[in-house]
Amino acid sequence: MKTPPSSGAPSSVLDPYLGLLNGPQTMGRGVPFWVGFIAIVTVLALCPEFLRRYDIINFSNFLISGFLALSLSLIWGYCGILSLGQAAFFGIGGYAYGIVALNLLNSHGNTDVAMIAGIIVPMIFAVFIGGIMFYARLRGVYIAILMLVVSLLIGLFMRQTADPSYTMGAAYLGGMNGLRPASADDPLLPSLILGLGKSVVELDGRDASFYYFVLGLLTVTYLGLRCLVNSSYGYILVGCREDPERTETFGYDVRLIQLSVFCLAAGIAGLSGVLYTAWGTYIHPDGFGVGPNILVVIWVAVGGRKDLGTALLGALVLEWVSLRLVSEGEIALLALGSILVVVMLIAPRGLAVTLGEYFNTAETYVMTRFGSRANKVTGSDGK
Amino acid sequence: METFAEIFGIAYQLFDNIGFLVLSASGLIIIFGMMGVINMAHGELMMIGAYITAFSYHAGIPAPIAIIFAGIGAGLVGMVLERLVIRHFYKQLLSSLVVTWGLSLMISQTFLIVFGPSILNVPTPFGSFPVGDQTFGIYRMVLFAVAVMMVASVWAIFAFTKFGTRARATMENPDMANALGVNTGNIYALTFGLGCALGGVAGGMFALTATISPFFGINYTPLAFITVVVGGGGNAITGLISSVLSLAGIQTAVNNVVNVYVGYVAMFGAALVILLALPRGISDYLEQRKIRVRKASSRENSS
Amino acid sequence: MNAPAHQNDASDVILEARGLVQVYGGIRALDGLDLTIKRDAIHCIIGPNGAGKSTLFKMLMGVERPTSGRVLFNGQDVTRLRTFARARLGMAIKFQAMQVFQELTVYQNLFIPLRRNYRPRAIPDQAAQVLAQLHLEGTESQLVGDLSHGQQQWLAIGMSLAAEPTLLLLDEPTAGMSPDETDLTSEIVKSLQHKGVTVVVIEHDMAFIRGLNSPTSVLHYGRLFAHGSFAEIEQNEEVRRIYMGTL
Amino acid sequence: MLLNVTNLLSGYGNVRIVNDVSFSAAPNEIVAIIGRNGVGKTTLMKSLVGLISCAGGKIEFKSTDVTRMSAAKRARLGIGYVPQGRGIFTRLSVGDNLRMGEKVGNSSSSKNFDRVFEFFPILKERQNQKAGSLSGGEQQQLSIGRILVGSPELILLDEPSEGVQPNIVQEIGRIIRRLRDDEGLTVVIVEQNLDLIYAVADRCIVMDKGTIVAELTANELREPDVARRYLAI
Repeated sequence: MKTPPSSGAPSSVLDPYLGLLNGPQTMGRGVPFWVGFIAIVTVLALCPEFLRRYDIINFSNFLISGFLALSLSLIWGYCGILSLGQAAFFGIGGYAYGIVALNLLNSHGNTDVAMIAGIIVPMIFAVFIGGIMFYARLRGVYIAILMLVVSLLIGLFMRQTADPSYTMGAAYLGGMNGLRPASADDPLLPSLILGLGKSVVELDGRDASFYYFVLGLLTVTYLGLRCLVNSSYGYILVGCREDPERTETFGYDVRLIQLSVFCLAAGIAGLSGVLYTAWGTYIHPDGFGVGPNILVVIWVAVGGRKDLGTALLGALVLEWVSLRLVSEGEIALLALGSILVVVMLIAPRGLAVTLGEYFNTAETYVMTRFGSRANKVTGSDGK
Repeated sequence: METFAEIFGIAYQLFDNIGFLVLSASGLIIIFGMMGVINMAHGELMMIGAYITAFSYHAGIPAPIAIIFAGIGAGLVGMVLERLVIRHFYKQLLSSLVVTWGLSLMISQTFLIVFGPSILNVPTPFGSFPVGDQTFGIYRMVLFAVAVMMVASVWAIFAFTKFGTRARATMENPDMANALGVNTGNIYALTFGLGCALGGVAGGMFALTATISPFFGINYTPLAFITVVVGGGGNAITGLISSVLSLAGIQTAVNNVVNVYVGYVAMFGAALVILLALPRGISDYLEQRKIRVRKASSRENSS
Repeated sequence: MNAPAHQNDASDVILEARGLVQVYGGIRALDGLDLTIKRDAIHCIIGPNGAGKSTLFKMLMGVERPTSGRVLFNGQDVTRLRTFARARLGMAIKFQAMQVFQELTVYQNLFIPLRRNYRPRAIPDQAAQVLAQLHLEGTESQLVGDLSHGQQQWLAIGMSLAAEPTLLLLDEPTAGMSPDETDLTSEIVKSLQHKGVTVVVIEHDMAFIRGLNSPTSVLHYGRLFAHGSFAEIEQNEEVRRIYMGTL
Repeated sequence: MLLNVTNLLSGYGNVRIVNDVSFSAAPNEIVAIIGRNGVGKTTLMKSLVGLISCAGGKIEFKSTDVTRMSAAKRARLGIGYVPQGRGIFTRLSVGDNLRMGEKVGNSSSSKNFDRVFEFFPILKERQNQKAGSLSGGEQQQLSIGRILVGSPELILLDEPSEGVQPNIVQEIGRIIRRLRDDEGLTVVIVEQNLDLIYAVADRCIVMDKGTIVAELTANELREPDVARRYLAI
């Protein structure tokens, strides 16, 4: 995080090509990082070749969690707004996708509009609830808890929609059992069916094609957000996080900025919900509960909230760990809770961030210790 | 007679709701309202209280004593948590929020693993009485009475004891209290423990009415927070009373006019509206008003 | 109050406070303060600790709302405007507590205020210019936390300047600076005058104020106690008394 | 010597503010510390009280090394602290504020209330009022009265004249002298109000940039040029 792009000496030979991707608000800039990044994406892309179908289905789910982690990192890590109810937007996105898909699938033949609805509806909801909270000057903790309450309330509402009167066109909210078609016996919701003109592609959640789609989308979202946080907007977000009062004295409408990023994060969380609903072809009120909400916070806090990459990594690794642990009995959540508490005590900025820093200090130590040799190496590099 | 029964029913509900909110929030009013620590594990401490009560009761100990055990147990657990974890997070609201949420997950999962998804319930004592064609549980009124007693004793502790004075001073300005010879570390631990003990007693009281499970606490934490936040930090007791009266009042009213769910939503809606109008809570507003009124009157006197 | 007289030569006056009152608990930090700041000048505000100087700045910038009274900027009533709106009208402030973004680099710190007026492409050059003005050349890539105390103070001033205000409020710009650093600060402040920036300075360091040699207001108990050139203020027995005691 | 400070270093984080300060205060002596704003006087006071841990050097009080002792323990040994900005508990009543001073010097009873009320009659009238509603001068009296409820042997006063009406400053000056003369206390006072210093101080220590640059008697300080040089007024 130490070198701004303007400081004269480029921090990496890649800088001229990568522009915003390599800005100072994200960790990892040099050749090793991008080689590592491409390696990880390649390995993930090759997974369907090696893994069993069951694993691929799970891996798709991990990647879907990644979107949620990115959305929380964006508002919490970059703008300092913690939401304990980020899963609410996930759930709203999922329900919106399901309801629209059930109603439009027959007439349209694809779920394009449903997918867009699953992103837009959470954003509209975020503008509404965020507008109230930010313009009422609620302090950070109140926002965090109010979002949890909002999430729980929506969950509570969704639970009591078992009555057949809660039917929206072809969709029946279905109470505890989750959203389902109003008429068919089959309770499943539509998978993603992407259409362009007359041609359609169906991405079944159990297939590798869905996995590739999600992986591609996650990579694009990550890189896109990386550009965003390294742009002027990202700088101002960080200003709002570090000292909102001071940032306001430079003429920035801090509340508007907070609202905009809150809304953007809601859209990304909504996308996560869309993909989840299409993946499992179901969505139910548990998604609004304490469990999913706390999981997002754990991923992001343990990975490192102030960097998109570490938050994403936290989500993927911890999801994988908890899948391993689930086979050991009910210990998974206990382990995750303990990991969170321990990490907050020993590495409050996140495990990946702290490890990265250790790595950096070790590197500088080696560099200074064996300075002459290291200089020679960089010298020859420069030529 | 029927109208009397109806009115009685509504009043009973109101008292029930008030008692419920006060008991849920009574520990948190100390931990959040006074100490400024966000303890998302408060519900889990209530759950610990409920378990202690249930186990003691089934071991043959009378319920009132079992509930006292619950308070002591939860208080001790709270003090241990304070020393191990919480004290690293004073003045860091968001971090304390996250870490205590982690604690809440740990505690509830540990109980799930050790004791399973549910344990034997404790029967509700005292039976019930009829009014009109409805029957009303007596224990609910006992809950209300205990809630009132708890608030009164908390107030007395902080208003009249040396510990109370020192605790209030420490919460306002720990450095100054320290420089006056007060061991502020102990005061923090004791105050936190007291808050947890109240949570434990509340959990024990609720254990006699509810299903006891490891996720018992989740029902209470958000409610308790809303109550405390709406009350504000100006004055813990007036805050709690004003907040509970307004929230329980609205809940009861809407509950009777529409239904239980809308009653809940209305309560949260009311909380939101109050916070929008008075972002620092009701009691802060009252304090400010008092100061303003006094200023105005003193100005009149002097002129 | 004394408003009508000022409205006639409004173009001459950039900032005006009328009857500002601010009450905290039992303490009246400001007690009906009237103050007029002339355009294109340096204006010093002095007064014993607790006279209400920093509170005054908060009112002027809109960080807090006064209990009563009004603030006029370029003749426009800004009392109800929020801080960012006042900033957009051309006001900037450096608070008493050092307000730099500790976790960011010097360049990033300057980027945030500069971005309001410049395209990202132009910012590196602008940042370099600001840094040159502050004698901080070449520090772009340093973390602000690694700068010395004096350098951080300059950067804080530089950030406020980078917003290109027409009115700059400086609360104790030389606090904690060595005499050499203080001299440089004095130079920076004086140079601003030629660039059309009106500067209001709160300061305790009388040598610094003397060096600026500009109109000076003395605050005492939240009111304007005296006003005049620094030489007049320095000779004013009353002012000496409130500063050094009245036994 | 009651208080002995040798080569004290302290500050916040990596920023060294007090640099190699040595001085002492004899029993029954009033020592004034003067200097411009921001030269480290308040940091020095906080280090003496124990609210900032020292990076080096030694503080001895009553021949006990208190350098590593917590602020609470130092208070119980008999160091009374009246901070800049008064540090009263605004939400507590005046009476409760006074009771908070009981532990200073480990006094066992609260019989000292009468003495405090004799010094500051206004506090008796206001006993049940919230301390936050007092005026600046009353708050200052409360802050001094509070440590007198205990039994301090050393009093550290940080700018008692700040934001206080002149007549109250005079009163505070008289009280400081009485504390020394009648009660045999030792006082270290940080002050900018020269008249108050002239009125009470036996000795003045001048600080600049975190170190002691001169030691003067109160009379030497009276020379107009001296004050001007050191305080830049």
